[in-house]
Amino acid sequence: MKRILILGLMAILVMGIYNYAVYDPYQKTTMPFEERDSQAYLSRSVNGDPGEVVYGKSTNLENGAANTVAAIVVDYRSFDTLGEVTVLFISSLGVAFLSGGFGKTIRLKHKPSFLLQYGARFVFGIILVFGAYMFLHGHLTPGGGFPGGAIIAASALVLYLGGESSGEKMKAFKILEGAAGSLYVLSGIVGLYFAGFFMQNVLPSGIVGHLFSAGIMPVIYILIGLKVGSELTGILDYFMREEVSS
Amino acid sequence: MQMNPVLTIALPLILAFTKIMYRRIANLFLVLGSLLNVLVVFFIKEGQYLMGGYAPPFGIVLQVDAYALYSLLVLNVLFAALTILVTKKAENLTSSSLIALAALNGLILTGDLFNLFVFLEIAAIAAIIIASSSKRYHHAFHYMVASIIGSTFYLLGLILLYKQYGTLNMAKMHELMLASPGGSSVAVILIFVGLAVEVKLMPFSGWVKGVLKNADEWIGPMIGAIYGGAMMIVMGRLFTDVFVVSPKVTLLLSILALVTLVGGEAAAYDSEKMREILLYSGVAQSGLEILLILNGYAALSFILILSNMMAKYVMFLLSGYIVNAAGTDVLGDLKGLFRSNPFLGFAFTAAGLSLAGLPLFVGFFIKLNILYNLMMSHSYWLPAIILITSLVEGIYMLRMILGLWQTGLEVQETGIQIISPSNIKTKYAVHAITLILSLAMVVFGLMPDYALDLAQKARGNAVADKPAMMIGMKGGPGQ
Amino acid sequence: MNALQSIGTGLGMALFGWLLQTTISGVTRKVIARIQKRRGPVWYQNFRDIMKLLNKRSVTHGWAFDFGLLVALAGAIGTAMFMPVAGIVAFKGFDNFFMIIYLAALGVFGRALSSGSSGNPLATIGVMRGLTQNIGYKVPYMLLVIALISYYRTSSISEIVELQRVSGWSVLVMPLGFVVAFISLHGMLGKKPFDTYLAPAEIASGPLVEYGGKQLGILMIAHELSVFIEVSLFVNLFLGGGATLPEFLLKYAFIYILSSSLGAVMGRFRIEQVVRFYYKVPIALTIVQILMLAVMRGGVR
Amino acid sequence: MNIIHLILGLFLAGIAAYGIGRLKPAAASWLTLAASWAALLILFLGGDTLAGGNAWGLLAFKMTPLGWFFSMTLLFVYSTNTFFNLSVPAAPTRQAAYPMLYLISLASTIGVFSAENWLALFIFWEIVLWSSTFMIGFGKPGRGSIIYFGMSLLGSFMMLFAILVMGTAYQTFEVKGALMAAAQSPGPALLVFLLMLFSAMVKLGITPFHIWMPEAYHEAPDHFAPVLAGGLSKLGAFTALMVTSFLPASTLMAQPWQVRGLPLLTYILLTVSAVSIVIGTLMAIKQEDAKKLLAYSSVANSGYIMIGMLMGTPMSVSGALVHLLAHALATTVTFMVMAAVARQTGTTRMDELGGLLHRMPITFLAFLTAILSLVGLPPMLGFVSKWLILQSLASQGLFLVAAAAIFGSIGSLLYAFRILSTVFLGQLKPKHRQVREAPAVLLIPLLLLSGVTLVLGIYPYGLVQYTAKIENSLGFADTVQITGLSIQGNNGNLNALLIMGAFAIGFLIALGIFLKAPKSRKVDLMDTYTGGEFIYSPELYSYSTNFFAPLERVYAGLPEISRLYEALANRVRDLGTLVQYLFFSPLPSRTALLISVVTILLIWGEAI
Amino acid sequence: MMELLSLSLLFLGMYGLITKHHVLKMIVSMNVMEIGLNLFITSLGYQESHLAPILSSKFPSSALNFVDPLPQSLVLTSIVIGVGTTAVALAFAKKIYMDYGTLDLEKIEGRL
Repeated sequence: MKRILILGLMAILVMGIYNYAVYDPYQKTTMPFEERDSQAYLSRSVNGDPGEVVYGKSTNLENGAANTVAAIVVDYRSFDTLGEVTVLFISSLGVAFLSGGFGKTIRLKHKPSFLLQYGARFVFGIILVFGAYMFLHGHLTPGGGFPGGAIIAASALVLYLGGESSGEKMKAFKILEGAAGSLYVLSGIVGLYFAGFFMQNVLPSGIVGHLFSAGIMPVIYILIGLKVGSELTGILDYFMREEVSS
Repeated sequence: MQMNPVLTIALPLILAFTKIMYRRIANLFLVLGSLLNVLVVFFIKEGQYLMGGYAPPFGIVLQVDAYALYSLLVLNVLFAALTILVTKKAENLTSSSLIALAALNGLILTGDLFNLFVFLEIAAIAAIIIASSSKRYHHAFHYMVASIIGSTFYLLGLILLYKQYGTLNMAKMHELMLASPGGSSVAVILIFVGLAVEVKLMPFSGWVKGVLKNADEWIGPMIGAIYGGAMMIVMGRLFTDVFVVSPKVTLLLSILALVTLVGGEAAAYDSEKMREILLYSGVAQSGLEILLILNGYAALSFILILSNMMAKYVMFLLSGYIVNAAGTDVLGDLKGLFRSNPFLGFAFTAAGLSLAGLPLFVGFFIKLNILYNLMMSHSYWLPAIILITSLVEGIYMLRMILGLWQTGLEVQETGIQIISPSNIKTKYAVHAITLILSLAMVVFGLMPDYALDLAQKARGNAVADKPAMMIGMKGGPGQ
Repeated sequence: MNALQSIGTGLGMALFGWLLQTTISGVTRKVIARIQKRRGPVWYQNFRDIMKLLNKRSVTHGWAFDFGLLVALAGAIGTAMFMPVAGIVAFKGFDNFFMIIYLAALGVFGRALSSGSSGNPLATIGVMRGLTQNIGYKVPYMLLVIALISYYRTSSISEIVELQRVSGWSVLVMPLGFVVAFISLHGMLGKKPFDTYLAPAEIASGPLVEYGGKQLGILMIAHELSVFIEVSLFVNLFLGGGATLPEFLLKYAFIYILSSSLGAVMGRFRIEQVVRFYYKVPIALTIVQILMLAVMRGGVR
Repeated sequence: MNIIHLILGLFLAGIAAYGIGRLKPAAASWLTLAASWAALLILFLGGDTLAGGNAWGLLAFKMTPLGWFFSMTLLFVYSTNTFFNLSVPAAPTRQAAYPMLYLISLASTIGVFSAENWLALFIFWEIVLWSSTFMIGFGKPGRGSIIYFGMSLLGSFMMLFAILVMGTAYQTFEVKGALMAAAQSPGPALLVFLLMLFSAMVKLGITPFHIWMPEAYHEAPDHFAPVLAGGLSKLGAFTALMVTSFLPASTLMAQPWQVRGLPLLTYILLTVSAVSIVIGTLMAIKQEDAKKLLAYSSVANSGYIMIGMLMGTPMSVSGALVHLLAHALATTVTFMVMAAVARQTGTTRMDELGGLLHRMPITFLAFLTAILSLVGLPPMLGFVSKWLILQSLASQGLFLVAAAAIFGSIGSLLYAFRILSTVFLGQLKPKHRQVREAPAVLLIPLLLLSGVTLVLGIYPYGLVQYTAKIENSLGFADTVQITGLSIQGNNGNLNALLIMGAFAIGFLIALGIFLKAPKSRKVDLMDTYTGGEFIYSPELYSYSTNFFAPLERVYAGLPEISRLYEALANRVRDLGTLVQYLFFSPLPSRTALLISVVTILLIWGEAI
Repeated sequence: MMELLSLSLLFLGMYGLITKHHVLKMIVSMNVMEIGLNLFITSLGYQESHLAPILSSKFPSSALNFVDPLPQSLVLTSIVIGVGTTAVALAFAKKIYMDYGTLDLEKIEGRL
C-alpha cells in the first residue's frame, strides 16, 4: 500500500514536471536550436564568425576539433572538465580514505580458470591500446579521455580477474595520477600566463579532421585519460584490499 | 599587482594533486595552500574573467563583483584559520580539504550555471568525505544520498532552464528571464530544492543532524559554518542576480523558509546538547537568510550570512574542543566550564550573543536593519514572527552560555568540580583566532556602519525596487 | 490659630479620647455584666487597672519589646490628636482619612512588633490572626470610605461631617455600607465573634500573652485610644458626627455599647470561620452597595 | 564634564575593573565603589542641566528632569550597593567579570535615561539586560537568570517592535518626537502604546509578566539582588512614564469608550496593575523564602507605580514618582539586609532564621525603616507616595482599582510582619547565638538608605516639588501643588512634618510614661508563658512556616501564572520534538520522501 | 515521449530511494536516477533528422543541421560525476557493512 502511494506520488511529480516544464506543443517555452548558445560551438563562431567550417579544409579555427562535443568538453567548457576530473580525483581520495589505506589484496574465493588467467593477460594489451586510441582520437571521433581512461581501468580489472595482484605498482599509479592532474592544471596556468586566459588553447589548431589539429586538446585528453585510468584503477584496487587495522 | 581569481581554485587543486606524491608534508600543503589563497584574494580586482578566452555566453566566466570578493575573503580567511588550528584532524584529509576549498571558491566565483553544478558536486563529495571522518558512516551516507538528490534536482532544473532559454551563462539567463519569465517556475523550484538540501532548509535537511551532532572541531566549523555560508552565498547569487522568480513561487518558498525558521528554533529550544543546539539554530538561521534572499533584501541577507558564518564558526570550533576535553556535549554536564577558560568563554559568549542579536555585537544591527526594512514594506507580521523566533533563540542561546559559565549546585556546595575539563587543551592560536573573531563582532557591533556600507555597496544594486535602508550607529533614515 | 494652640488642642483631644473611652468601657463592663446577670465592676475600674499596672514590677524581653509599645502608644496618641470631635479639630485641613488610617496602622504595627519580639509563638500566632482578620474587614471598610470621599469630594473628616449636616447622614447614602462598616467596626474592636486573635482559652490572649506591669498598662492606654479613634471615625463618617459634644457622645456611646453588647451574647468564631465570613459577606455587600450607588446616581462623581 | 564622559568613563572603568580584578579582586571592588560614587557626585553636582551631547551618530544624550531623577535614583542604589561588593563572600562569586558587568550596566542605565534616540535607548537597555543576566548568573544555580532573561527579552522585543513601528510610520527615532508624532496621527499609535507599556510592565514586573521577579531575585547573588530589585526594575517605569505622558491613551482613538473619565484602554491597564497588586500581595504572603517574599512585594509595589502613571493626573504621577523612589530605597535596603543576614547566617529561608534582632540590632533598625516604608506607614517616604496615589484614586472614583490598592496596602502589613517576625523577632536559633552584627562597611549603606527614607518621609516637599518640575517638563498642564508645608491633594492636604510632629509628641508622652514607671527586669527569650508545657528547644518554640495558613487556604487553588509560561515553553518544546522527529530522521529514505513531497507541493502549488 | 520516459526513470530511482533501506539498493536507485537524468538531458538536445555533432568526411560542413551538442557534453560530465559518486557510495557500503555487519539502514538505526 505504502509503495503504491509513493509510486503515485512519484507519478504526480513526474506529471507536474512534465506538464508544466517539458510538454510544450506550441514551442512557447522552448528555445529553438538555432538561437541557443550551442550554435556558436557548432559553427566555431564564439570569438568571431569564421564562415562555414568544412571537414578537412578549414584551418586556424578557434577550435579545430572535428568532434563538437569534444570541443565543448575540452576547450569551450574545459573548466567544467577540470572540475569533472577533480570529482573523480576526490572520489578516489574518498574511497582511499574510507578504505583506510593500503592493506593486503583480498584473494578471490575462486581460482581463476586457465582461460581467464591467460586470456586476461592476452586481452590486457589489446584493451590498453584501445583505450589509448580512444583518448588520442577523442577530438575527431566519439570517445575521449574519460572513456579512454575507463577502458584502461577495465584492462586492469581484467588483470585482477585473472588473478594478478597490483602490489607495489599502485605507488606508480598514484604518482601518475598526481602528475597528470597537476599538469592539467598547470596547462591551464600556462594559458593564463602566456595567452592571458586560464586554459587558453595556446597551441595552433591545424586543419579540421587531422590528428594534430585541435591545439592543446589531444594533450589534455591524454592527461585526462592517464589520470582517469590511474584513478579508476586505484579505486578498483582499494575495493580489492582489506582495511588496515590501525 | 593583480591576480586572476581562478588561482584561488587552481592553486588548491594543484596542491591537492601534487600532495598525493608527497605524503609526509601533507599538512604543510594544506596550511600553505590556504594561506596562499588568502594572499591571492587580496590581489583580486573586480571584473569578469574569461576561461579559455571564450566570450561570456559561450565560455565559462568567473564573475568577480564585490559580493563574490567579500565572501571569498571571509571564506578563505576562516578556512585558513581552521587549517592552522586543526592540523592534526586534517592530516588524512589534506587533499579533500584543499579540493573543498577550491570548490567553495569556484561556487562563489563562477558565472556559469553548469560550472556551478560541477563545483557543487565537488564540494558535496569533499564535504561527505570530511563528514565521514567522524566514523559515523551511515550518517555520512545519509548526507550523500541527500546531496545526490539535491544535485539531481539542480541539474534537472538547470536543463529545463537551458531548454527554455538556450544558455547556461548567468548574466544572459538573467536578461532572458527578465524578458520572458513565464514558464520557468518549475525549473526554478527544482533548482531551489536542489540547493536547499545544501543550505539546510528544513524539510530537506534530514542529514544535518547526523553529520553535525557528532562534529568535532574540524567537521563542525567546516560543514556547519563555512559550507553553510558558501552555499547560502550561492543561493543569494542565484536568487537575486540570476533568476526572476514569480511572486507566487516567492510566496511558496518564503513559507518554506518561515517554517524552517520557526521549526529550527523550536528544535534548538528542545535540545539539551551543545552541538545539536548549534546545528538546529543554524537551520533556523538559514531559513531567515533565505527569506531575505527571496524577498529581495540582498544586502541584508549578505551581511547576515557573513556574520552568522563567523559566529557559527567560533561556536562550532569551541564546541569541538569542549567535547574533546569533557567527552560530552550535554549541557548539564558542562557546568562552569568557562570559569577556568575565560577567554574561550568570552569568544563563545560574544558569538552566541551576536547570533541572538543582542546589542554591542554586530548581530544586533543586522537584525535591527532586517526588521526595519521588512517594516518599511509595511508588513508587521513577518517582523513579529522573526522577533518571536529571535526571542526563542535568545533564550536557548543564553541558557547554553550561562550554563557553561555557571557552576552547578554540587560545585557550589562542595567546591569540587564533578567533571574537571578545567583547562581545555588548546593551542594559543585557538585563543587568538576566536578572540580576534569575537572582538571583530564587538567592533562591528559598535561601528556597524562600515560593514553595513560594504554590504550595501556589494549588494545595494542587486534588487532595484528594494534598496535597503541601513541604520547604523551613525544614524539612518529619518535622523 | 497658632501652632502651639493646635498642638495643645490635639493633646487635649487625645486626653479627652482616652478619658472618654476608658470611662465608656468601664460603663460597658457594667452593662455587659448586667446582661450576663452579674454585678460587674465599678465604672472607673479601667482607670484603676491602668494605674495599678503602671506601678507594678514587670519583665521585658528586650528593647524591641518596649520600643514597639512606645510606637504603639505614640501612633495612637498621634492619631487621636487629629480626630475631629463635635466640630473641634486640632489641625484644620489635615484631618485626612488616609492619614488617620495609616497613622493608626503604625500603632498596630508597633503592637505587633512588640509582641512578636517577645519570643512567644502564641503572640506571633495571635498577631497573625489579627492581621488575617484585618485584611478581611479593612478592605471593605476603606472601600466604602473611598466611595464616601469620592461622593463628598473631600477626604477631610471634619469636612465630611460638615457636609453630612447639609445633605443627611451617610447611612442614608449607603445603608448597606453602614451595615458593612458596622461589622467591620465590630471586628476592629475585637468583639466576639471576632476576637479570634485573642482567644484566651486557645492561644492565651495571643498578642497580650507576655505583657504585665507597665507594659500592659501602656498597651491598655494605647488600646483605649485606638478604640476611641475607631469608634469616633465611624461616628463621624456614617452618623454625621455631632454638632455638639452631647450629640457626639450619645452616638459614640450608643455605637460602642451596641457593639459590646452584641459581643457579649455571641460565641467566638474559629479562625477559619472568621476568614470564610469576612472574605465573603462584607466584600459582597460592599460591591452591591457601590453598584447601587453607581446605578442610582449615575456614577459617584 | 558631560554625560558622554560620564558614560564612557564608567564603561572604561568597567573594563579596567576586569583587568584589575584578574590580579586583585578586592581592588576591583574598590574601583566599582570609587567610580560609582564619583559618577553620583558628578550627576548630583551637574543636576538636570548636565550637558549632553552627540557622541557618535545615534548616541546623542540630553539630560531631562525625568532622566535626572531616574539616574539619581539608580546611581544612588548602585553606589550604595558597592559597599556590598566590597564584602561579598569569597569563592565562586568573586569573579573579575562581576565588577566589569556592574559598571557597564551602571553606565548603560545612565545611557537609557539620557538617550535622545530610541535606538540608543534600546541598545543601552539591552546591555543592561544581558549584563545583569550574567550577574544574576553568578548567584545560585537555577533557572532564574534564564527566566529573567527570557521575560526581559520578550519585553525588549516588544519595545523594539514599537520603536521600529514609530521609525517606519513616523520616520523618526527621536525619543520625545516619535511619541508626539504618534500622538498626532492615530495609525499604529495604539500598537506603539500597547507594546511600549507591555515592555515596561515586563521590566516592572506587572502581573502577567512578573514571573521572573521571584526567581531572579531569589537566585541573584545576595550582593546584586539589591540593585536588581531596587534599581533595574525601575527602567520600565521610565519608558512607561514617557509613553503615558507623551502618547496618552486618550489620543489613541478618536472617540474612545470611557470609564470614569478615563479611556477604556487605560482602565483595562489599571485593572491589570490592580491585579498585579493583589497577586503580588497574595503570593508574597505565602512565600517561605525572604527574598522571594520581597520579590513579590516588588510585584505589588510596581502595581502602585503603574497605577499612578496610568491615571496621568498630576497628583498620581507625582505619587508614582515618589513611590518609585520610596520603593527603590526601601527594597534596596531590604535586599541588602537579606544579603547581610545571608552573609552572617548563610541562609535567607525564613524558617531557619529568627530572633536576629538581638544579634544584629542596627541591621534590624534599617530593615524596620525600610519595611515601614514598603507598607506605606508614616513617617516613611512610602506613606507620602501611597497617600498621593490613594488620593488620586479616590478622586477619580476608581473603586475596583482602589480596592486592590487598599488590599495591597493592608496585605503588605501581613507579609511585612511575616518577614519581620520570622527573621528578626521570635526565638533566636541556638546556631545563631554566635552571629554578630554585620561589619561596619555593610552598615554604612543600610543606614544611609534608611536615613534617606526617613528624612524624605518627614520632609518630602523638595522631592514633591521636583516631581512637579518633572511633570512640567513632560508637558502637564498643571502640576502637583505645594503651599508651605502642605501638599495639596484633590480632596485633602498632607503635611508630613505635622504627622511626624504628632507622632513625636506621642512618642515623648509614651516615653515619659514608660520611664516614669518602675524599671522592668530583662528576662531570657525562653522565659515565657507556655501554658504549662515544658519547652526546651528554641527551634520548636517558634512559629514561622506556613505562617498565614488560614488565609493561604483561601486562595490555595489560585493558579500560578508561571504555569502559563511553562505550558507555552512546553509547546515550543513539543514543536521542537515534532520537528526533530519529522524532519531530522536518521534514515535517508525519509529525507528523500520529504524532498519529493515538498517538491510536489511546490510545483503543483505554483501551478494551481 | 522520450522526455516522459526518462523523467519516469529518474523518479523511479527516487522511488527506490524512498522505499529501500538497503545501502546497495539505494546505490542502484541513485544510479537509476542518474541514468534517467542523463537520458532526459540528451533528449532535450535531440531533434529528429538532425545529425550527430561531429564533422566527418561524410557530413563535412557546419552548415548542416546538427543536434544540440551542449546537452551531450553536459551529459558526459554528469556521467563522470555519477561514476565518482557511485564509487564513494560503494566505499561507504563497504565501510558500513564492516562496521555494523549489515547493510540495512533501518536495522542500524534500530541498533543504535
